[in-house]
Amino acid sequence: MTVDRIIFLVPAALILGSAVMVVITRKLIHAALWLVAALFGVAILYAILQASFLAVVQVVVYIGAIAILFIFAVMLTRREMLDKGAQTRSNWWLPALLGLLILVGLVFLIIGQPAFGQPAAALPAGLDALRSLGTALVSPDAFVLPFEVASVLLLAALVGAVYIATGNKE
Amino acid sequence: MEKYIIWLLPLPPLLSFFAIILFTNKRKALSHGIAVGAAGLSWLGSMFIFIRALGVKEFGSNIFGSSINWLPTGSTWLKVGVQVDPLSAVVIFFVAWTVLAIFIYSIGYHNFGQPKGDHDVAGLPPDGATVTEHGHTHSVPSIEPMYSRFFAFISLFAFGMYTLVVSDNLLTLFFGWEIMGLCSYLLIGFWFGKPSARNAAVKAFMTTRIGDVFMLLGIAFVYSFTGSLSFSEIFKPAMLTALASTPAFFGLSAAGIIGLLLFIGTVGKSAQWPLHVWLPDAMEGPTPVSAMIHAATMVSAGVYMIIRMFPLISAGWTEGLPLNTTMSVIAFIGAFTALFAASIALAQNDIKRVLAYSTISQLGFMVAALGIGAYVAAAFHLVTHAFFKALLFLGSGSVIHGVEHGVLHTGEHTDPQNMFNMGGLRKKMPITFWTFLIGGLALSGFPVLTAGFWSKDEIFAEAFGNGHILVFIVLAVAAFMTAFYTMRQITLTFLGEPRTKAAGHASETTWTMTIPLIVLAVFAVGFGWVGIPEQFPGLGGLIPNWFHAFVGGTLAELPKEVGFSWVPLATSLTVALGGLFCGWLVYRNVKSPEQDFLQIPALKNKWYFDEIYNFLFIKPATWVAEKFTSLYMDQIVIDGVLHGVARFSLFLGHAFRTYFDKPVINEFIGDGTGSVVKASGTGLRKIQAGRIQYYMVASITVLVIFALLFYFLLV
Amino acid sequence: MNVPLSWYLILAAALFSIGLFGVLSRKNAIAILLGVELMLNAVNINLVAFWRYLDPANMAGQVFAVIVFAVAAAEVAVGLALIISVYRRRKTVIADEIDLMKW
Amino acid sequence: MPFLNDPVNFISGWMRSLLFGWGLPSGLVTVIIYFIGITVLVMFAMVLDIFLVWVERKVVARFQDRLGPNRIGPFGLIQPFADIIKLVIKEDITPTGADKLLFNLGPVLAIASVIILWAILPISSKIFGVDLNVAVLYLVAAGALGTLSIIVGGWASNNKYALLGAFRMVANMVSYEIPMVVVLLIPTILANSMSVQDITQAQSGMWFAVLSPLALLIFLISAIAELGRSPFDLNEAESEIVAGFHIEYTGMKFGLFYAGELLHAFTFGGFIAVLFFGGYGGFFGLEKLGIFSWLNNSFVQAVVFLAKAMFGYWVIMWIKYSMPRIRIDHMLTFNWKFLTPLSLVVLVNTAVLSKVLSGLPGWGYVLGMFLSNLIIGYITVEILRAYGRKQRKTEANPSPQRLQN
Amino acid sequence: MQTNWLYIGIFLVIGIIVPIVPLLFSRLVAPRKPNPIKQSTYECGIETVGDSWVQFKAQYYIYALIFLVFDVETVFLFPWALSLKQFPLFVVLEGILFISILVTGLVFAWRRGMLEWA
Repeated sequence: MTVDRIIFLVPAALILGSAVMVVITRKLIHAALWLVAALFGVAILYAILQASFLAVVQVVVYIGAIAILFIFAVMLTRREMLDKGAQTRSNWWLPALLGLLILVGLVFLIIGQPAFGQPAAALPAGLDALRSLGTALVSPDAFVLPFEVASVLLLAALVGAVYIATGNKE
Repeated sequence: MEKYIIWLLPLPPLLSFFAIILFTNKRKALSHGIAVGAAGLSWLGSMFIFIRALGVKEFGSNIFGSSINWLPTGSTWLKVGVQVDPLSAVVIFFVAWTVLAIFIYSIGYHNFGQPKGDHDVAGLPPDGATVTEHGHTHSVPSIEPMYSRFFAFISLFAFGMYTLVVSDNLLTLFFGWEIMGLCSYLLIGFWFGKPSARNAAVKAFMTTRIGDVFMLLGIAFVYSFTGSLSFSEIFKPAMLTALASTPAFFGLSAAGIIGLLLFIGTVGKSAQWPLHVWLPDAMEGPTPVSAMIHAATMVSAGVYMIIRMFPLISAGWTEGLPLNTTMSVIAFIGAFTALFAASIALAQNDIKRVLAYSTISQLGFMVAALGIGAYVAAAFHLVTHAFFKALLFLGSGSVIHGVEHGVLHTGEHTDPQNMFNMGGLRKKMPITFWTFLIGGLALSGFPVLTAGFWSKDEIFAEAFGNGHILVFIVLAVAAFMTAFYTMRQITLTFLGEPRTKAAGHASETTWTMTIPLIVLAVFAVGFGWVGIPEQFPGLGGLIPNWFHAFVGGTLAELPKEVGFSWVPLATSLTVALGGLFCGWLVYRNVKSPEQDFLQIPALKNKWYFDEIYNFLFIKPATWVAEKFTSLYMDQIVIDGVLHGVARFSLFLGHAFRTYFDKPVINEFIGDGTGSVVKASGTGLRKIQAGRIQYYMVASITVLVIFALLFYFLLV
Repeated sequence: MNVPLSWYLILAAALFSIGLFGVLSRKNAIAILLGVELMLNAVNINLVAFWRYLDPANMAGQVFAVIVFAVAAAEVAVGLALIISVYRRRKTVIADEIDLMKW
Repeated sequence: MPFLNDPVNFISGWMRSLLFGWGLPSGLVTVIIYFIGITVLVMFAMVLDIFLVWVERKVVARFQDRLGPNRIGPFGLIQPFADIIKLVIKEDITPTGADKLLFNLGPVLAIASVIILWAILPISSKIFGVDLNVAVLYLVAAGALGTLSIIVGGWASNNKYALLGAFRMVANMVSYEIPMVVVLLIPTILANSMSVQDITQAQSGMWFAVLSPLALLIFLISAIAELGRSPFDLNEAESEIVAGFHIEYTGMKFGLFYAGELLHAFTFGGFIAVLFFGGYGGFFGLEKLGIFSWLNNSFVQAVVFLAKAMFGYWVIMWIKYSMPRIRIDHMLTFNWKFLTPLSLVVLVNTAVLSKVLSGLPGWGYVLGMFLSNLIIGYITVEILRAYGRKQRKTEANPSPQRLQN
Repeated sequence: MQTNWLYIGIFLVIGIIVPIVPLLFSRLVAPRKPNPIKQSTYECGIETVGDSWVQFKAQYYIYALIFLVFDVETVFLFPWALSLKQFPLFVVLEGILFISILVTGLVFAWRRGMLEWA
């Protein structure tokens, strides 16, 4: 049980605990905030994995934008947000069973792979993950097309969302 | 240079789509300006490409094309790219022309420049406006309410078509394919106010979807076998032989299976039997749509795809050998469709429906030609047919328009599409008449002059020369019927005397509609001459058989021209001329449907296919949906349980009230409990009305079960 | 870093299952979207962990994670917009009550 | 004299050797040293914060032609401590129906989101927390936490005004975050790095404020909006929603919000200094000269940095106390229809020019950048002028159909 | 690199602790005599009416929506900005294309009047 493992286990526990809270909490606003906690834990994991850009972006995008949007939505629909009464469907046991099955199956498969057993090698010397990420995103023989298409996707999302949220003004 | 232009070809229509949808939706003139401009740009590009292609020696072996990495799949890349080889060059040629013509035509067809309708609503065809000019009022056609939207949709459609034609791999081809499917849905249902249009749209979407699913399967099959989707990879001779030699299911080779699956896609898209039912109904859309999608381009796309995949289908087959299973299936379906659709077309009275069925039957010709290995003939007929069929449809639209004008003028209530309400239009609408006549002759293969003759003649020659006598005979009969109903149509529509006041007051349409007709007419005649067989008596050799040399170059080795023989020539002459003559003879003085001896129920009801399908598929499906899922599954099983719970708690509540609450507690607590339990009972009943997550749970369950099965079966 | 890769993968699997449970079992549509977010993050953890452990020189893992961010943003934007508009019309956000498409 | 030159590493090195002497494992040693260092840094920040209370009150007094605190201690320097004592011994009321946990979480997050900014603040070339290679984005991330704190506080108070204030504040913050992030790209491009140290080094020759004054302007405006200070202080518009999101907060919790705001303002002053005024450096190359070599000394740099930060803070105060409050619709319109497009234009301009002008000599590069900014600014002003004229015309003689509806 | 993040982590912890300390301290020394009037939520001095869940303008949500999309896209621009130096001009053009797509969204929202408060 080394320091590394402890450093891993703390955010892991944070993530899983908050995730469970997200799905079982009664008050929706709490669920949203627990989600924030879980996402923050994920950000910590990214930091541990030395993906610093993703770590920061996780906080900026998820906590700074997506969570805020969720909270706004919760507040806008607050009237019907029957925080009292069961928040889970009456046949919640079936999803639970499914989730458990999937989890068991995946764990089974993962443990089956010896390749997943060993620890990570140190990053190659002189690798600046940040810059090489930038390079990968923009250099034409890498991911420039997905990069641009992502922006198109977001454009479509914006148009669609704005249109839906405001109804047809024509 | 060329390859960049090829990349840019599909772009303008797409941009115009977005521009119109997002920004210029309210500005009608600007919208059609953008759309036509975009079409013009693509047209320019296509012409440039085409001409450059003509300049290249041995174009088939050194084609224009470039591709880029799209998705990293593990260590390799999924490439997407564009290419123009001889086949796509000719296809792009006619696509560019027809698209441009139809875009311009649509301006006039949707009454641009006319006043707003009195009570036009979006989703219904415009039904005229009353204007008052110096005193007396009269009614004129009114502009389409959703004018801009129409241009946006056809722009998107053009984008799909261009993408499909220039793509060098099955993936982007399928993208274009599906985009066109969507547009066809949108445009058939363009007047979604009409229930018939709605149903037609859904029908078209569903039917083609059947084909598309199989096609997707085929594509997946190809990928899993070859590890690539680009034609250049798949058509490598080594790859083809490998595919042809690997046995798959049902005693077919991998190539065979793939060919069949892809062909089912074509069957859906090109409305071959048994998936032909959607095309006639698709005539509910505006006429330019029928012309563009359901005659010139989209249905051609199906044939184009199957021609494109010909090397795969014919893998392991060379001319002279007996056809392999796939090819014979294709040949059979094609020939049967040709005959069968033509027979239906004999009895239709709606001017557009006749053309719809003739489209199906002509596509059947192409498919049959491909099935018997007549690659070039199929491509040739594809091109010529695109031209004259677009011409015919636009012509019919112009006719309808003219008659509608008459209807508005006289205010008489007649169906402006029924040919029995027409007649004598040749004087009223001369340009339409002459162009329509040219188109009709081309369709029926009027000898020597028209394009249809040459292409059909080549098919006959191939069928006969390679000894596929059965196909030959069937096609000959179909061709006779074609000539017959074409002449019937022309006679009923243009010749004789007007049979209604509306027809009497019909008037020639505007220049935006007639110019395209003329242009297309030129091609309907002229394009045949590029493919005159070398040994044709008299004419042969005057003009070199450019088409055969050019398009044939697409294939690995140039298919040899079939030797000349008098039998097919004589047949095509007889069927064409005989059919035309009989048609004129029979219908020259038929006044009403009663005198039409061909109005026999079997034909009028399209051999009852709609009814059969309705009985076979739709009824059971709806029954399952309504009775089984909704009633038994949802309402009885699940709701039953819940209502049981609810009732139980209600009963509990009552019990509490009567035996416990009232006597005992009322004095002390008041009768809260009962009502609380009651409320919870009703609450419980409310849960479980919708089924979203219910479905999700079901699907995930199935997923898990399958995963387990696979794991334990395979590992 | 002597944490084996499998730990990350198992963590991601657990997160995924929890999110799935949330998606399938919550009544409130917004809560369902919360579950979806958890699942997306599970995916991202996997991507980044694989990048770090298997092939740090190749940026594909991180790039995909970035793309997943975009997808998540789009999904949330549209999904919540849908919920809001449904709420405007039907005055409910209970997934089970949004059932007009049933017939 | 190593200590004066590099105090932090000097002390840390000494302690490290000491702890090793005690035989502690190296990892633990690192943690302990970090712990101590951070505690010192944070304490410094908090003391500074207390001092800022005094500064704020003095400055506002001068702006409003008053004396400000002058009773307790010289110039009333002890005043803030008195304030703190007062806040601490005040009764802390939690309104009924409030969400206890979140109610307490709000102020804590609020100040934490500010404090963590000090982890990357380069006080001098040697005195700084960490040199993060994503520092610029870290700044934005901390802002995200701040937003969260406000919405949590406002929601937990179970009060209409509080919720409304939180809504306004959040809408405001998130809106102005866009131009902020966009202009944060500009120092990144110019310095070709996101680390604040590199950005500071890159300005040793010329401040980015000169290379891109428009970016500076936009950043200043959006920073003020991010702070929620006047003229963007709708979150606590006394006249309408009494005190906004912290209406229900009393005693120390309110104090925390207040202190958080002040420290936040100062920290932003510091970041403005770092991103646009060369931080602790930026002496236009003077420090290379022999006689000015003392400029490289850590303490001198620290003093310079704090002076610049204080200047930025003063500018923010200046604006706060001389500007009226803006209506919320105007505020958001200003952001989305003016600031965001402008920032994008400036960004594109910078990106293109940094490529095009890269061949030129230093002065040409600077001149080109500067002039391009001037031109853009001029065009913008002209556009606004024309728009305003049109507006006035329509106001003056409205056309008939305007009258109808 | 990781030590940097360790530092940040510790900083975060301390950043959380520091404000908690005075809260606890004031909890020790401050008096606590709650009564309903004192604890009632403030509403211009009169009795509080209804719960605090008044209906809010959906416009807040719209802004948050637009912000979300823009935020994600602008964040994506940072790697691009970092790789400007080592690539020729076309990378700038890629970025400009990206930004122009962004702007299209803005223009759309603008034209649909999403940016109007009313």
